[in-house]
Amino acid sequence: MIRLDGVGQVFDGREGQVTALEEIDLHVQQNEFVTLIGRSGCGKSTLLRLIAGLISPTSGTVRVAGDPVTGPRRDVSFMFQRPALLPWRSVLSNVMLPIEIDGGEGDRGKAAYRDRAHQLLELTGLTGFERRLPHELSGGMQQRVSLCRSLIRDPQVMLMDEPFSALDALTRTELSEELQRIKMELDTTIVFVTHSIEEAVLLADRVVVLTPRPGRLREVVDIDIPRPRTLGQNAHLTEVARISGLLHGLLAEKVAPVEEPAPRQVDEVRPR
Amino acid sequence: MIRLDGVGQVFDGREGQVTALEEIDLHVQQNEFVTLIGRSGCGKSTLLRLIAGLISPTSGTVRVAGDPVTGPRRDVSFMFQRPALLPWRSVLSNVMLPIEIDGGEGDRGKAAYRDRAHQLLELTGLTGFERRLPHELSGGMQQRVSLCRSLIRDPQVMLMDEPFSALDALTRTELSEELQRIKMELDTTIVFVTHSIEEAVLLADRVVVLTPRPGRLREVVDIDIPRPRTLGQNAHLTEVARISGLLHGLLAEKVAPVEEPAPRQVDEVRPR
Amino acid sequence: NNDDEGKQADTGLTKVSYLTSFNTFGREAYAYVALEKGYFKDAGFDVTINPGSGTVDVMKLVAGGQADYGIGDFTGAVITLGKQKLPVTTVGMIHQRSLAAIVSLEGYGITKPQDLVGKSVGDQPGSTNTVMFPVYAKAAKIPADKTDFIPSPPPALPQLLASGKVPAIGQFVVGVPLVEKADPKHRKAVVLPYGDVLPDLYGNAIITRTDLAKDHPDQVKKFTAALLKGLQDTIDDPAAAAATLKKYVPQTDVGVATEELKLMKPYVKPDGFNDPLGSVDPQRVQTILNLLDEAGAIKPAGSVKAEDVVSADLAPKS
Amino acid sequence: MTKRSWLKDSPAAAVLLPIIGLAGAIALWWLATIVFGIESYLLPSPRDVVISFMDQPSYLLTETGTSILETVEGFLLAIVVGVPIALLIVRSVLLERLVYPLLLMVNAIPKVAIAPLLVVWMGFGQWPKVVMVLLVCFFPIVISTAQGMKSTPIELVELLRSLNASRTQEFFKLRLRYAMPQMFTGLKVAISLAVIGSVIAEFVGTTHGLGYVIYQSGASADTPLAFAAITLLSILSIVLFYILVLLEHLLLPWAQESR
Amino acid sequence: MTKRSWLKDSPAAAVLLPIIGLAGAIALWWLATIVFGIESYLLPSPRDVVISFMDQPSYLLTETGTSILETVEGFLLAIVVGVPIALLIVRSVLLERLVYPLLLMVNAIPKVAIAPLLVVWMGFGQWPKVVMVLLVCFFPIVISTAQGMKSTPIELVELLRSLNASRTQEFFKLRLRYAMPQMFTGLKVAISLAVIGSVIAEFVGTTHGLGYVIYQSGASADTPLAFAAITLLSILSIVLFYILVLLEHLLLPWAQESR
Ligand SMILES: Nc1ncnc2c1ncn2[C@@H]1O[C@H](COP(=O)(O)OP(=O)(O)OP(=O)(O)O)[C@@H](O)[C@H]1O
Ligand SMILES: Nc1ncnc2c1ncn2[C@@H]1O[C@H](COP(=O)(O)OP(=O)(O)OP(=O)(O)O)[C@@H](O)[C@H]1O
Ligand SMILES: [Mg+2]
Ligand SMILES: [Mg+2]
Repeated sequence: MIRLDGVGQVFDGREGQVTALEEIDLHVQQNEFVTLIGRSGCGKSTLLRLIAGLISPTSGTVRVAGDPVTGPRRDVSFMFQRPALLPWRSVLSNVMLPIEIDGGEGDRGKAAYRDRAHQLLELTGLTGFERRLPHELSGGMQQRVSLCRSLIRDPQVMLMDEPFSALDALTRTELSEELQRIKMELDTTIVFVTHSIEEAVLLADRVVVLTPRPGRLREVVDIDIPRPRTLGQNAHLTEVARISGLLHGLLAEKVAPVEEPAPRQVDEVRPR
Repeated sequence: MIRLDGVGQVFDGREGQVTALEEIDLHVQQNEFVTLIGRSGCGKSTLLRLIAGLISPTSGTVRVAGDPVTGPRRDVSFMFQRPALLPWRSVLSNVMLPIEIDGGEGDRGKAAYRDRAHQLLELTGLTGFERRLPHELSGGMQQRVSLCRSLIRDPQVMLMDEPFSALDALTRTELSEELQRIKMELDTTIVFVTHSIEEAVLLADRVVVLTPRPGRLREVVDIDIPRPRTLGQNAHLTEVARISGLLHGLLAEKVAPVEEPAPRQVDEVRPR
Repeated sequence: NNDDEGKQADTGLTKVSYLTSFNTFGREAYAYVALEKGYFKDAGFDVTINPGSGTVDVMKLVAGGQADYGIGDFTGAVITLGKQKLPVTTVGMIHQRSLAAIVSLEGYGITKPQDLVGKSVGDQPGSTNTVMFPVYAKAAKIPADKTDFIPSPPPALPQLLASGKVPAIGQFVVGVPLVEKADPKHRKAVVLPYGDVLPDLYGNAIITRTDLAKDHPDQVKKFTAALLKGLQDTIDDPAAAAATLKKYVPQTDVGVATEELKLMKPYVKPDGFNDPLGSVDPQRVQTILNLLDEAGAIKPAGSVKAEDVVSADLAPKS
Repeated sequence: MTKRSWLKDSPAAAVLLPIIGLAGAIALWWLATIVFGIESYLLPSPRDVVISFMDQPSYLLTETGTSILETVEGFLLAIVVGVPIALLIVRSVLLERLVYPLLLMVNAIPKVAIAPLLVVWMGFGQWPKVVMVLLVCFFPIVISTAQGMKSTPIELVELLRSLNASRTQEFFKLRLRYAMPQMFTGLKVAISLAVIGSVIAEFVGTTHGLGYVIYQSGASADTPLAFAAITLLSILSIVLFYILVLLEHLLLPWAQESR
Repeated sequence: MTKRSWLKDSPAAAVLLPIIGLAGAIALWWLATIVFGIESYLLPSPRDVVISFMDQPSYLLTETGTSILETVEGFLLAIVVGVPIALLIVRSVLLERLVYPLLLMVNAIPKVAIAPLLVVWMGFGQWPKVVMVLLVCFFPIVISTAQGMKSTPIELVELLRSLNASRTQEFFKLRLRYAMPQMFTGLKVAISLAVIGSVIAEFVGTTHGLGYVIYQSGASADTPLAFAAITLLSILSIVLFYILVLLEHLLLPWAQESR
């Protein structure tokens, strides 16, 4: 479904060039759930943005469903760390945003999507909140809205950049379970970036570990714990813990712990 | 060291009264490490603020070192979720802020504290960064500066409100280890709020579980895993996992998962 | 707030502040001449000259003690005093005839008072020309309410006239050179002086505070004399006076200023006027008051007496 | 605590306290005129001002109406002109670099100085007044709108891009909407300026509006009348300001909470 | 990409582009006067303006100096007066509620209308000019400083409180410092107003300063001279603006990154 061959990405930073990614070869199967972990600044977000077509690689090729990626695609959806809801839009109209952006569906099409939106809101337990504005919701509910939005176009591929990292432990687990259920129902391919090793293990079919400076594939770990997996009082706990320990070791390898990169200076945002 | 007897806290919210805490009895020993977990809005921060003397309880009494708490004390320090560094101050001068606020130490005293600051910065691996401004540091480094600042007055009690929750998994573990080391060295009493059950178990001598609406003590769990504890490939993993599972169950009890509280509206901040 | 009379500088000179009638045009040169030639100093004064901004403002500033002497239109002063009892009086005349006029340009179809009927005139609100228009209209036998006065700031008047936005403007006779200079087509100005039909009107007068006039008459007389000496020199040699002005006010156009001063001469010292410069004729003052009463410019009629507005005994006499 | 929160929260306090403040200021002013025996041509007492207003209330209100009309027209025009300029500025660094100093320069021109020129250029009608209002108040509108659009969070912009939205969609569905709270800040600054602009414009070439009343009464030593007009202007300005505040509350319910 | 980033990043572009913009505007203006054959008393061409300036450069520069002095004095005074007012506003809801409408009202008064009154009250010296500048520009300073202090993040305020800092420490060690970037926004708005304020003040009761030159030259139909003075004013205003920008960069290195 997703295929990266020799992908590299070099940025023109203010203090010279930064090699964010180097020689990445990765193949994600249809309906596979891949999680991506690595230290801050190792290029996880960059990798997702490449797949999403938000940037194009300086070397190598990115393919989705066989076609080289040239820009954002209708069947690929992106979900961010923060809910990124438009604060003046109701829950429903936030979920409908992608359809609105597409325009030309005709009225019948739109009505169909509206039904789909209601369905998704129900799936995520948001029925009754359709007319609320984002600031009237809790963080977890906002992130659910964002999830519905990224599902409204029935994407083939979902790219998720630390979607749950701003939530508390419990809400996080709940949404993780929901995501697994949705994935099974909808047959989507998911690439999921996270800071939490535990989460990576819990969700993934395969965990990809990136090392920083430049970002390279360090290891790809298959997780064969049976699904659905939870953190409740059940058997998966120790399994998850074991693999987590392993990954922890991988990540902590040869890392000078003192100096971490300063947060990337976000350029003034301007339209293309 | 810290003693709460029948402590309750009621807020005058815009839509009537909110009972944040009710009938809390808690006794924290000298040099004990207590972690506090609970759903969002169950009153964890309120509890810390009561101990810190930032607010006074509507019922019951709070004592630190035997004296009823009437306001912030020199020997109690508070550390927040976000580093809360003053952006125009260098690392060193941020660490020295509490001393500056105290004023009247005389010049000799100040010099001694400056030495102490350098010592703390070294302890946390920040030597060489003394003159940097906060925005030139990574999130983890900023949080370390904040840690140094909360240690500069040699506090008897440290209150920590989700101090590591904005950090990535690895940095988080590193700082947790550092915190344990410092605590053993300095003999401080620590009350630590966290969203992460794993972290709570890893750090604590005792874990306190709060239930929401109104906030009450649900359970106090003793953790007797030997120290120092880490998440690396070692034996504590499964122990931690087991207790985590248990706590997870406690937290998830009778929780209506759909509606969470909307984020508390932070009042316009005004001086007292 | 009037302790100025006691203010003795180190030099032994009395500090005095003086206000021109409006800005620092050529027509105001005489004060600078008196200053330049040391007439003020000889009379024992250290004078500071500030630009005024119209009769009413000058009266207010003098009344409020911000200035000791000022120049303002006599008729305007009388009308203002009719509305508001400011503690000021006049102690001499600069112009024996009124300079007020309606000015137009050739080709705008205005050559006589009757042509003003149905036209609009640009002028500063509250200016003498505007206020006196009903009196003028009555004397010129035209209906006063058939002419519109469009308020415009003084600086814009010449341009408004030149660009044809208005066919006529209120202007002092001495302003004519400026008006002609502002016209890029170099048309000649058409002037309808109020003095033609109202020969009794005075022009500018010297204004001072009532208490100063009452308590220090000698000082006032000395100041007036020095100022009028400058006025005499000015009309005797307009070009030199203009040059003096240029010294103090660099952006003066000497040509225009000289022209203004030449035009001003017959108003300061009309043909057949043989009294000393600056003198006041109580008879004429009463005539003016009557005119204003009749025109309804003073309400209620007769509420202003001659002694309220002039301190005739302080004015120069033959 | 209870007292504090009453002051802070009760709607009555929100209305009463400003009124008390104003009343106190007026009382002080009155006291000053009496204690120092200030002449009314220097500083009229509130009583003189009220008397002066009661003398000819309908005339003054009519003139206020004229000023309101010009102010509002010019203000709306400034929005119509300013927002597209802001769009251009945000759209391209090049344009911003080119245009910004020009805007600064136009803003720096003392408008009073060109009021007569406007009349010379445009005659005595409404136009020079409306244009003056426009000139005086478009700058803050442009700046705040541009600033607001630029401060659109990167995550929202990326969201739209990931949805393959067009530039136009990005501007109209996102940036302009996002800029609205900041735009309102600019509008609130601009409205006071707009009122002042209409006054300046009315000093020249008209016999209507409060500006004319002020100019005229200044010239005829009627200081109380001038103060009556100035008071009306201040009231007008405050009312327009609070209308904007109200509009903001109604139009942008989502913005109030995220302060 | 390379071109975009050149426009965005090179310091040369940051200086050159604005100059090109200005030059373009001047060229357009010139063209207009030629193409439409506009008379110089209506709109002088840039050439007329330059000639007019070259006629008496030292005189004009001296008058510019006078205006600069008044502007800067009044501006500094406005800071000295405005910041404590902002402090009071932030310190107490009560005071804010009482004082805010008053500030609005003072801001709403058309300053041109009271310029003559200031002279009547304060005489012909520098004072009425400085006070006028103060009146014209203190409002944005107060508002932006107050807004900045109010937007101090709750976590920083709590930090100081947990350290048992006094109120004074809270204000001077935290809020005031935190407000500085927003304060600079206010200062940048205020500086243009300050320049305009000095001009308005110089219209009345003085023979110095660019305002006087404008008034005087208007009265003597010397439009090119008026434009020369207006141009000098605009330049002055822009220069003062960029001085503030520079100061901001130097004084607040931490603020630039957290945009
Ligand atoms: N637009 C850009 N210009 C210059 N450098 C960039 C840009 N985007 C990313 N980088 C650099 O590329 C590297 C990888 O960044 P990326 O955001 O992909 O890391 P990440 O793994 O997502 O980090 P985090 O976990 O903190 O989100 C970093 O060193 C970053 O500074
Ligand atoms: N100043 C206040 N005024 C009114 N209500 C308050 C105030 N502070 C806290 N509350 C309420 O008290 C309850 C407990 O709040 P608290 O911040 O202590 O929760 P918490 O456990 O720290 O939550 P979180 O995990 O989200 O930080 C919440 O319902 C909150 O809305
Ligand atoms: Mg990332
Ligand atoms: Mg909390």
